[in-house]
Amino acid sequence: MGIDVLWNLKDGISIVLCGEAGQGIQTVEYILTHALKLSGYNVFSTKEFMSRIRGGTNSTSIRVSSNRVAAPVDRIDILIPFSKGAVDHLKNRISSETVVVGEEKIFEDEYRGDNSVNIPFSQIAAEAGGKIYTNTVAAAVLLGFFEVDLQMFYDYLEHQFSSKGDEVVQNNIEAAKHGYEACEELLEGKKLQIPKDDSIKDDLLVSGTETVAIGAIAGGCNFTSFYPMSPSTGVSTFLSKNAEEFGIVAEQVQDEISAINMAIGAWYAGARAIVSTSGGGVALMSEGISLAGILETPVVIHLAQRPGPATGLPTRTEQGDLLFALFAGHGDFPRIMLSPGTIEEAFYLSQNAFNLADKYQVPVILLTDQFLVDSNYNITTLKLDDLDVEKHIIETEEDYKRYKITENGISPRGVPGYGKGLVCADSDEHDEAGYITEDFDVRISMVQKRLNKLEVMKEDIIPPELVGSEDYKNLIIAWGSTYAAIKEAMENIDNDDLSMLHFKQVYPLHPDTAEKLEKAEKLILIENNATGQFGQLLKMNFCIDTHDKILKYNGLAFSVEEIENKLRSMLDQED
Amino acid sequence: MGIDVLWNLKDGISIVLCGEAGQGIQTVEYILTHALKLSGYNVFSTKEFMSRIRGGTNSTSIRVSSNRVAAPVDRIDILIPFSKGAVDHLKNRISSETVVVGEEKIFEDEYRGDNSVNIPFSQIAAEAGGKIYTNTVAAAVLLGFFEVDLQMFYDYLEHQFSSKGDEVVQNNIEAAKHGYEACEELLEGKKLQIPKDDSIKDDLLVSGTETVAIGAIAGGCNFTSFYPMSPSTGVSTFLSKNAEEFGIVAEQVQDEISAINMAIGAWYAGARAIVSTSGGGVALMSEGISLAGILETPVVIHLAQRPGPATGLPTRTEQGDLLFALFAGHGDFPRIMLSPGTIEEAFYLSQNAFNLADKYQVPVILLTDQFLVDSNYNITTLKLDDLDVEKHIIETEEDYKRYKITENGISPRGVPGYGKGLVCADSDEHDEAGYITEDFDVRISMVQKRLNKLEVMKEDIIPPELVGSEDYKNLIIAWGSTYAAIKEAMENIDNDDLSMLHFKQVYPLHPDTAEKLEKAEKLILIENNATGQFGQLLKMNFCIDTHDKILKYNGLAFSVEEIENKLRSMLDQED
Amino acid sequence: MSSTKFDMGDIDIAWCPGCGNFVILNALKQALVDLEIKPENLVMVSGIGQAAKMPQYLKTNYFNGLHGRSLPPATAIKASNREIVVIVESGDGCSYGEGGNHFIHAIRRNPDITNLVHNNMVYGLTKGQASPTSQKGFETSIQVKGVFNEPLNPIALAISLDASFVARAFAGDVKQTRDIIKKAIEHRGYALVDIFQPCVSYNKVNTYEWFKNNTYYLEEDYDPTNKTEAFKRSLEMEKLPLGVFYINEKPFFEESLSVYDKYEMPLYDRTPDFDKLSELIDSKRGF
Amino acid sequence: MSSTKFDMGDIDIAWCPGCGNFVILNALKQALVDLEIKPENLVMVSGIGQAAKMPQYLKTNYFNGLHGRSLPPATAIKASNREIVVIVESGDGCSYGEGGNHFIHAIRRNPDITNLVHNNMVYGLTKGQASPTSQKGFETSIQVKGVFNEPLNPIALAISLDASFVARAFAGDVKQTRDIIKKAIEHRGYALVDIFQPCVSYNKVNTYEWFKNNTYYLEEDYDPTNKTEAFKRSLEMEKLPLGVFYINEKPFFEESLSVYDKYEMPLYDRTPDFDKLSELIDSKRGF
Ligand SMILES: Cc1ncc(C[n+]2csc(CCOP(=O)(O)OP(=O)(O)O)c2C)c(N)n1
Ligand SMILES: Cc1ncc(C[n+]2csc(CCOP(=O)(O)OP(=O)(O)O)c2C)c(N)n1
Ligand code: SF4
Ligand code: SF4
Ligand SMILES: [Mg+2]
Ligand SMILES: [Mg+2]
Repeated sequence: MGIDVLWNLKDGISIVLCGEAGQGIQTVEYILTHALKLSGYNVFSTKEFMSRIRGGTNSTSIRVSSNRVAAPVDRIDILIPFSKGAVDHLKNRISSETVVVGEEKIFEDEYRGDNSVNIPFSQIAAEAGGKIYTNTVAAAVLLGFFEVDLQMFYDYLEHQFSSKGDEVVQNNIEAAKHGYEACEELLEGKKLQIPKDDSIKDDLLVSGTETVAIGAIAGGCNFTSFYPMSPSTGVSTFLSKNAEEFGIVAEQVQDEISAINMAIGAWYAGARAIVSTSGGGVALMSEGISLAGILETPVVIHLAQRPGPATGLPTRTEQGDLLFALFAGHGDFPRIMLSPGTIEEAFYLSQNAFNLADKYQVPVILLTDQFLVDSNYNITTLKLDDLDVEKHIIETEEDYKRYKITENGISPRGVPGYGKGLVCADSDEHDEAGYITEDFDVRISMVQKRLNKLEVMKEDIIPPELVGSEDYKNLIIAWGSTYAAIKEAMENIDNDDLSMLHFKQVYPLHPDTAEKLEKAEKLILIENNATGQFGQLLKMNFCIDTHDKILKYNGLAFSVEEIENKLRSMLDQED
Repeated sequence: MGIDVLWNLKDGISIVLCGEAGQGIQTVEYILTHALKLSGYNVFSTKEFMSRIRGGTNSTSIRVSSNRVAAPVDRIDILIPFSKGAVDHLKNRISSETVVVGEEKIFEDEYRGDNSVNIPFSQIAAEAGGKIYTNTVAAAVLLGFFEVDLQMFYDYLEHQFSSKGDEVVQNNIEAAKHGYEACEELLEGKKLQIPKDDSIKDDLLVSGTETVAIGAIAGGCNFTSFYPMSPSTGVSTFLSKNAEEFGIVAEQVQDEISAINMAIGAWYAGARAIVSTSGGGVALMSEGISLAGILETPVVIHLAQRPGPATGLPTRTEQGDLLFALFAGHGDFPRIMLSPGTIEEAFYLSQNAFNLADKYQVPVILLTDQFLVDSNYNITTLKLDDLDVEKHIIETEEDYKRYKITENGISPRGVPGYGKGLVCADSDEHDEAGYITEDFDVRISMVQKRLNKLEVMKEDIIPPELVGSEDYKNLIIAWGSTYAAIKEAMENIDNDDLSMLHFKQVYPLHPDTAEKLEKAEKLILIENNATGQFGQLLKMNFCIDTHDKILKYNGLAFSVEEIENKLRSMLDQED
Repeated sequence: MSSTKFDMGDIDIAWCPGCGNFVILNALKQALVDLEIKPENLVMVSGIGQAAKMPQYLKTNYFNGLHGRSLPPATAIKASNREIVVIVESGDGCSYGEGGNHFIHAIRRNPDITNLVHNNMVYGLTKGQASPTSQKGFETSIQVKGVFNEPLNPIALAISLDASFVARAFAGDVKQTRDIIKKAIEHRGYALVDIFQPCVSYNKVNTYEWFKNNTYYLEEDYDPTNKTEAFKRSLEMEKLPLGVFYINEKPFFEESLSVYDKYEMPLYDRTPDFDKLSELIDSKRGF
Repeated sequence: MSSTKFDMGDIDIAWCPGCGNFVILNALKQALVDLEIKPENLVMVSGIGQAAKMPQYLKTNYFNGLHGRSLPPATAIKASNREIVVIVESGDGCSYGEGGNHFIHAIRRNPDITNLVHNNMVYGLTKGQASPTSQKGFETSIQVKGVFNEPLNPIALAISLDASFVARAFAGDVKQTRDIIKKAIEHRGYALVDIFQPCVSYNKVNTYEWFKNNTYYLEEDYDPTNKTEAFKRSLEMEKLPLGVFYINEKPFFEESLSVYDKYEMPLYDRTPDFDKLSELIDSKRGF
């Protein structure tokens, strides 16, 4: 069969690049996804990688599709191994339809399915000037499967390598040409018949990391203090890189405790600050979150989840920090938790997080995960038109009281130096003016004032999204990054009785939730964790239990097939 | 009326001492409670005090009773003001039956009810040698109300002050004599008719702090690392003082993060360690708790709760850290949470915490609060006979694997240096031998192995205690330190349909709980916090909601009357 | 002391009579008045402890945060609004114990703030445990056999990290303390003033008397720019020197922040440039 | 290098080819063999980072804890079992950044452990951000305009806190590194060895070459007991001295622990004295 199995593919193709850390797989991914997007193809890519800098075995899965896709599939159509062990690493995903393309000597000893073709990447590269051009060759070979404008690729190479001198540019272009030709030879002039759409060319190609960070800037973020921690570091890096351009104080600090306390200090002074971290970082920030709670100082926390406990699997994905984040920090105080289902949502929620924090003077936690932040795909745009940086700061009068008891519990927030008043913020229980008090009645009124916000903030709760028909019998319950995989699985199953209720705001929950849950005959909980944490949260809020659970906790995101199969067998059992 | 109102008291009396920090109220409390106990009276004392060293207004409430009592009452029979503002501080608790006894000049400008008598403490003291003997006078005056063996008191004074020289001893005894005589004069030879019981003389008079600490020693505790924090410091102090005697490494460290990480290191090496802290400390320890979770290293955490968020009310009481403690630390892993209802239970649970931690290799959190640790009363004994220090350490073989997959999920625990094997503990996900792994299947088996303990540990779950009849209609749900106040209120109400289900183990919950809850027509939740956290936990576990709630969160513990009144009006409404 | 615009009027101060904190409060108020700092233009930042109650007793803005965590918010407040004078005030336990990591890294970062540490060599608020600066052998309810650990020498430590301004004062001397505080506030960059503060309730060893007998002021002609010399003097133990040990003028943190390159106004006064952001977003359409 | 009883056999080591960590691993193994330490009798304690993976590559007991938190468990392990040799090994970020507070207080507490810090002046595992020891101007994906903060000088800092043993080594020199490590292990009390370790992936400035050109060994006759002198040498920047800067023999932590006054055996081997405890309980029956 060989390459011929590919000609059946009409809707899309799944390409996996696999090799060692440090081999430059990400460069190939970058070239491929960008060149294809710019040629009018929908693209999606996601990574799974080890916690090391060189060696090991990592893979990037890329989908090129006629439809917009945003979820991983298990299926591999083309597998490009860059190192020994790569094919073996993916053996569970190799089927009789998988074509392994690459240097035979790399995978000759491993199980590689029925179809493999030898293209000597490094030899081609060597001929073009050296082995360092191997990635360029590989990218070019892959582009050879598609209808692409090669000139664009050459321009990219020129731009990318111009600083390294003409020779490097020329060699790269040479390598690209030869790679492309090698593929054309292999395919005998044929191309994959995946529909293109010119309008896609203008799409954005972005990652979750980027949309969170861009959202933050759009939310008026002008301060970030952080300590690096996978998978959250990208957001801090993005903000740091753009600090000068957008007027952001971006400071890497000594530890996460500093990060949160700085961010709270910055908000106190009127800045809009974010901290980006992972579960371990939030653990260290717990006391600071409690501080924000009593100070009624806004703060935005980006929690990019990875599998715990403790160091766990540092570069992998999980939705295992929901309940932890919900209760992080001692004492009772309100907070808001948002969790985007897609990278577009990551943008809007990240932006909104700043307004919500400012409006309600509470910590807002944005829950993403490694899968979401490390995934890329094309989206039409990120619209700024309707967005506002809603500032809720007032100019203070002389008799200003930071914790004035008001009807709805929200005390107008002043900042030091703006107005004639004094802004006194205290982590002890305090009176309206902010001074320490141990008065029992004042204590009660301050507790109630803080908790009352849970009532007031109802008006802004983002309702869960119903995917599928209103007339469902079986209702999938999901939150955060599992959105796209579930949605695609549902489309594949195409069952009218099956809908999904997807939560983007995971706390406080929308008051209509109970009603929606009660309408279902069967609730199917899908979560990327071991204990069904969101299910527990639903029970706690509405005394409603889910009937079935699909849980995954090996460190990887759900694939479409996985969910599809599990759902099918659940639905079958019913009949 | 004056003093005469006291002669109605047959069952017990409530005495309140109130004055500034630093005035030595605690000395008076100590003398009074000990002398009375040693004379055959049941005694109970509890404190409420400000977060300062001198000044302010603090009070200690003492009950002397024919029955054993362990809960505060609002009623004040005798109030001794030691400073201006003291009587005012307690004005809500002063009734027409309250007798204010003391120096008139201190309280003459304040509302003091209908009955007050002037006994010039400081003048009597001055006559005996100086104002510094005022506390001795006050204690003696109070003892004058009871039938006590004065010699015992003199012996105490002699013992206490012998190091300060004969004159001081003599002056103290003189002061005591005069104080006692002043009281006899006032009472015209009468005494309070509260029944005594000789067997009480042999009772222990202890505080919650002491029973937690003694329990720890009985549990084999030989290591404690801590950072001072009210109201938990007493336990660390007790262990430090007894470190030499009982072979305990007791080290005050630089912060709570060090405390927990040291404790975990100590357990790893085979010691039995406790950390004692409050909510803010546990917040800082959250990452460490997660570490214990993945290392499967036992650790015991004493969380003495105080009102939050953040610094909150540092010296006051609350049950506000339940859900926070339950989810503290990122990722999914099991833990055990115990919460004593009485100071006896504090002893047994503290002891047991070490065995449970060792057996299941999980963090065990002992939840107390300021009320419990700072309360004292007489109990018959703390029995060591049936207690065992159950060590679950094995001598390792050469091929020892720290995380061996076993049937019940518990891997025999070796310690370094004991046996031929190597003990490798890792905060990353690891294989059976402890080495870092990113194998997806191993990850799954390790998660399951850890979570499986929740199943295995069922056999040791302490069942909730049913107080009252099995045939209840109305069931009070409570946990931790509210036990005695509720029990006494129930006794006062004496309603056959009303029982209490009191939880000493708050996580995991006993499997029979649901059944017991379902039997009730009405569930009444009583918690010393603002949001009914245990009620939320019940919902989360059993999808059972409580119908009524009695919540208190002003920083004080429930009084018997408060609960009694609320319960009565709830039960009345029913009819 | 004469009344100042920072006075709170007739308030209940939670310190013990005779506590060294009262003197520091006075010295600080005098310094602020002398420097003509406006209450609205000052933010006091503190942790938790007896010393950390200080901001409650001055009429000004304050941020009373967590135990040990005063320096991070202080750094951020200054970075968010350079027009504000930021003074951090806390105890020795708060600053050198729980807050030790912030201390060493604040020195490295060098924000333009003043850090007053009330060093009473004991934990006051939690009732008398040893602090990181407690001297060897100091006995407490916990350190029943006396302190074993080496006391932390904040002056030597700060100098070793090349801190920008390092001084020591003694609360027994309001005038010199005021003057040292003034110098610290005027200094641009991180300025540490470790202030010996007698705790009359829990430290019966290091009393007013003890400090008086065991300290002296650095000579008039002492040169605070010589690091090795400053270090040497910081090690003197027989009698502990007071005064400004070390001054090292260097760029401070806010000077490194590009936010103030083009605009002066504080961060609360800013909104993001949506045009530029659109451009950034659009750049994601290409390669 | 010849095989030792600490060898793990044919394992996959997660470090980059050419990384300085390999040399340190060899030096350590040699030191352990030379000192005749038994694998069962050694516990390696680490935080998280590239350096912190070290314990995985030696056949011995280990406790691989949290990022920044290696010193507290190490101190506790040694205190719980004095018979065990405890070596802490971690990176510069782990030890001086996240773990800064433990560092300064471990020095004060002076437990008898050895602390090897792989100082590559960068965060390796998280892909190249500045660390507390990164030099000024060092450019990274985050510090795009170069590092502004003063680099932390761990040697000067440790000396300022009167650490018991302070040394610096360079991973380019396996023999001397081995010897310095040996001295550190043999020293009774807290021993710091800051080891310059080239990171070939993320630090293109402080390379093998750079370290070679910018370091030299302290003279044979250098006297490591003079604190001020040691401090002075620790400040040398033109060429960075290597070797043992400072030795200050003093009582170590475990000597202060009364648990070992009467009994030798480790804590795991002990049970509480219930008779004494009964007495203690009974004492609560009286005044
Ligand atoms: C996280 C945390 N740990 C512990 C405490 C308890 N605590 C409050 S103040 C204090 C120590 C005070 O000592 P110091 O900083 O020297 O100030 P002082 O009272 O002596 O002025 C401690 C341990 C706390 N509030 N928060
Ligand atoms: C609490 C926490 N914060 C952040 C991280 C992420 N993290 C892992 S290693 C590391 C830095 C490593 O640098 P270094 O300690 O210098 O070691 P190296 O990798 O350079 O050897 C960081 C920030 C973490 N694991 N835990
Ligand atoms: S306890 Fe000490 S530091 Fe605190 S106020 Fe009293 S004297 Fe001052
Ligand atoms: S990233 Fe640097 S420190 Fe880490 S293994 Fe590679 S070369 Fe070594
Ligand atoms: Mg102090
Ligand atoms: Mg490093």
